[in-house]
Amino acid sequence: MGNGDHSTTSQTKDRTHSDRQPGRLATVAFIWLLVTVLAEITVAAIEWQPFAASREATISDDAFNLLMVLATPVFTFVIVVGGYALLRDRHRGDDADGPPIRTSRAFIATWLVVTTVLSVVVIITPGFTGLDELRAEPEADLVIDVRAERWSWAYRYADSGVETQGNLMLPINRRVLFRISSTDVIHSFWIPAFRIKKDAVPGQITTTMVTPRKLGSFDNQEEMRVQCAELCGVGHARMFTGVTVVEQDEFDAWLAAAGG
Amino acid sequence: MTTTETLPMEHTTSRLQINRIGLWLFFFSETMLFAGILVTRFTLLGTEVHEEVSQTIGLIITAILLASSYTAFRAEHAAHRGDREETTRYLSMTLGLGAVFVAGVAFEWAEAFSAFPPGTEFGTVFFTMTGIHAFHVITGLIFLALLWNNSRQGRYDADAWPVEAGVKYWHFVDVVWVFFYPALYLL
Amino acid sequence: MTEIAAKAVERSPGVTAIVSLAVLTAVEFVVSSADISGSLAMLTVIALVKAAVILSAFMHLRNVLREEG
Amino acid sequence: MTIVRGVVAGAVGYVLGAALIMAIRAASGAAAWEVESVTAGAWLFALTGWLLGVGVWRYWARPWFGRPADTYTTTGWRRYFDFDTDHKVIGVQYLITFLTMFFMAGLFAMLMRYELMGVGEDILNSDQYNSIMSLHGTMMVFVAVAATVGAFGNYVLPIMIGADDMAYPKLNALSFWLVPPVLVALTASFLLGGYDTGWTGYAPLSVKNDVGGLFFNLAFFSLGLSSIVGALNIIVTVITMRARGMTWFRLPIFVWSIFVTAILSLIFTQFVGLAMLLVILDRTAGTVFFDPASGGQPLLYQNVFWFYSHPAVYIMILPAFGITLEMVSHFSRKPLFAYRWAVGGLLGIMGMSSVVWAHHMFTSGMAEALRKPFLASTELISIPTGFIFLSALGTLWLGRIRYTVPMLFALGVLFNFLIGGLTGVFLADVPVDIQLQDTYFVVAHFHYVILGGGIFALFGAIYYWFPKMTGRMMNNRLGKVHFWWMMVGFNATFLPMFILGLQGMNRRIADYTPGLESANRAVSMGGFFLGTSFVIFLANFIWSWVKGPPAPDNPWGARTLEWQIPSPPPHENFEIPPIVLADPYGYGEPGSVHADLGGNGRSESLEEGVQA
Repeated sequence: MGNGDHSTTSQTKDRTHSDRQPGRLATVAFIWLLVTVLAEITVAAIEWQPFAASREATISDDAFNLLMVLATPVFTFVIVVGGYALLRDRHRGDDADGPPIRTSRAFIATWLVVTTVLSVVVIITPGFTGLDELRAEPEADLVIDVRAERWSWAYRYADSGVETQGNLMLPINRRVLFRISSTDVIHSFWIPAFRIKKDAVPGQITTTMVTPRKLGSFDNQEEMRVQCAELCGVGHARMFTGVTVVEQDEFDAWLAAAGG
Repeated sequence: MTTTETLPMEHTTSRLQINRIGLWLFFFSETMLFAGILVTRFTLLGTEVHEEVSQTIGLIITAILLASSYTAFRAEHAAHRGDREETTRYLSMTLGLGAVFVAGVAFEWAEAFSAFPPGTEFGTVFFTMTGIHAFHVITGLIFLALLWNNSRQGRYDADAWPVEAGVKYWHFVDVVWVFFYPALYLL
Repeated sequence: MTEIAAKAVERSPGVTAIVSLAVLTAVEFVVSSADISGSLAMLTVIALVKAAVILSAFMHLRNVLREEG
Repeated sequence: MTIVRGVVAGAVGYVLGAALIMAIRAASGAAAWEVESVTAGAWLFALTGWLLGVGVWRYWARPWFGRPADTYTTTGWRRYFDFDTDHKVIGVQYLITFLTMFFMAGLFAMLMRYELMGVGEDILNSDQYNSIMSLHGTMMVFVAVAATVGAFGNYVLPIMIGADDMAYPKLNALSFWLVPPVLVALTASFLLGGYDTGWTGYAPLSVKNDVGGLFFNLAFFSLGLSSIVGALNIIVTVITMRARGMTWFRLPIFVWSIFVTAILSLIFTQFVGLAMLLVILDRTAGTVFFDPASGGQPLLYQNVFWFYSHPAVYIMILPAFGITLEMVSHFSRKPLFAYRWAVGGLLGIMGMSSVVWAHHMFTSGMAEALRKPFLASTELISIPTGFIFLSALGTLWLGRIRYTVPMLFALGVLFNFLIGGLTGVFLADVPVDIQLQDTYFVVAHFHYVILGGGIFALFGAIYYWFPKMTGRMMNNRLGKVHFWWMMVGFNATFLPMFILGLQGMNRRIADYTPGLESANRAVSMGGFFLGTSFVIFLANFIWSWVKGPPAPDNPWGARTLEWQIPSPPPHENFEIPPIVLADPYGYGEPGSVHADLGGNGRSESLEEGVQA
């Protein structure tokens, strides 16, 4: 394999290769379509997310599922095109080099257009649209002050002044505003079943809103928990409490019993 | 490597130019550090300046540092001309002015400790900015002292690059102060 | 050209630079103590000009692109 | 001997520094002894002392004081333990040092996976787990940042551009000798009880923890110094030391990738240095940058830190792109497809890397209005990244692909990074990121990028350049076994982690809710499988270095300059400065020659042709 030592054989080979190009392209396109359809069906059949119990969870899960639909053809494209070349174009004993193809205007142009369009699409939806949806409905029915401390959560229902620790009680279908603060280091207020997360930063009050849509509690759904999601020291892993979503009247009764 | 004579590598770029490019890239990198410090300062303090910061000392040490840049400039030119005596003289002037600057900062620190200690918002920014800058000034002074001593003994008669590098570093520290001075005292 | 004349030629850009730096610093000081609106923008511009003076006159920024000098 | 001198001088510096700080403290009326401020000050002096002792004084600084520098006489294996200025020696020093760090951090990972096999605390308590996890993260980040650039950026890059050494050989040695103190600081931190902040060291937690945390800050700071010095050297080398005729668009893509990486490193490493410095000041000097009670801002740390640490991800992955494309071209025996687009991709990533950092902070409480711009910029950076795949696919297409071990690793990088990159698109989407931030989905994502991309490429590079560095071949069959074992183990470990993250397992925890146990057990099994693959590598690496069959000059038939000279290369690399005539990817092009090395007398016309 000396430098530049290439005979005409490789050139004739190039020609045969180029002649076969349309056929190859059609084959690859067909395989790609087939694989993509199969993959999309598989992706659609799998339930990716755990228990979803809030309006916000639907927005987040829809965004995830849409991105899965969009990412699948990209993934299969690279795998099929690369895989096809890896199988068909492997070295077969002769010392010839491949055809000196340095560029292809059509391929590069298509690539540029497709990747740019895909990026912009992803930015607009689910990106911007999802964010707008999350920020819609800014009116809260219930305000709860959350205080994070190493390593526990404390809640204060702002209207009634009820303070609790441990389990977080919420009424179903009411818009809840959390005002989150921390007394020591950074924590993060995360409820997996609700798909909401906001850091508790000392010296600052952060907010996040949620509308619970399903009844449930930590006893039957592990995702119904307030979990600290930002490393805060030794007790970080165990810094979680349950979340219980109940009907409004049941919530009122609980609040009254708790001293509201 | 037995029979053929080894030729030195040819480069299209001279050693002097390679050194200069490297030095400027170093300044570029350091600029990022000081830019980061300035951004930190504005993030924490907004556009406020503490009232008790001494305008007089600020103006005096700024003037001294600027003046030292002029003497450093003269030293570099003398070195390029091969004028050992003048190089040494201007280097010693720069050293003196630099030392006065450091003394001024030290004096100011002593005052500032009671007015706004590091445990306060402004003190945090003030001591950090002047401290990091003073650290650079002191390293600059160490370089200048070495240059002065070597220049005195005629080691730079043939090659003025070390003087040029040391003086450029000194100018760079001055440029930093050009931005730090208004950020700390004026606004 | 005599040596003294050569020194004068060499000195003059340095003198111009240090004088303009002094003037600009004085302007800065006046601007800040006069307490006028827009002083932040003015101080920024002045600082940039001062930096440019040092970079070009004292540090010979252009020489990094040239072979000799 | 050198190391002994360095240690002694370092110790002297430490004592001097400690004495100085204590004197200053006493003079200002405080108690003389306070462990953190004394340690931090002493560290600076110890670092200086170590560098002077290890060779800076003897070979470099003596002329500043009017004395002649020592002449360098070390020969043989001792050179690797001395302040050697040969870029090839330094490359090997980097490689071995960071491989050692990699295996240490890998053992920590095994411990973590053992602990996570079941619910509850089994062998590690939360405190120990946090320390092990933090050290694993920190060391692996250091390896990913510095190993490839340090080892191959030093060993191969100067030869590839036709130079006899780096632009500043002594500075190059200095940048390597800044690394051992990093290891010392990390070890000290481990012995002093570790730290519990992860590699990100978020304030205010990092201000409040024990003295081990201080050593983490000092280690990161020292590595930053080393990175900046090394990056500066690489940039100047590529700008000024290229052989005649080596124009910018004839540079091998690997050189481009290291060059762009070095620029990122030169610009952004200052910010992590600043972040560490501010934490150190808060710990030792009583400043209040991150203490909200006195007007500080905790989020400031995250902004400064991620302003470096997101570009740092590109510092880790760009060399991997370079290595991958290099191998894809040489082993497909085809010109690198869309070379200029690939270079454009590298430059595009560089240009955009400074405007995406806040996507690490979507849930941090930063201003809501910033979410959209950072979402958009982060999704857009996928476009230049895509050029790398464009180039790789175009090169493979119709090639004559040879499945050598380095080629397998390059293909592994493409597969793994495809998954890592696509999941990055998910994480850039704010509604999805709110849920997945700080979960195992993120852990899986960055392991696909850094381990699946960066470290796979590092191993590919080792297999590829081992014959050049040692003059011996590595065992091919063992190499293939290692690749497949590592590839299967890697995917078996980290694919299930995506699921774990989706199911709601947050990162950096020693214990979790019972529903996550089965998936965690699967991940651990995969992890142990992945871990054992490195035993094969180590055996092959060591055995081949000692007893491997001698390597020919150009075992891969590649066209870049380093393969046109003997294995291992002579001290000055080239007998005569080469003249470069075309880019190194002219496979299949009749009469194409990359460079004239002048062996049989160079013709006059060639000399003139270069001018054009």
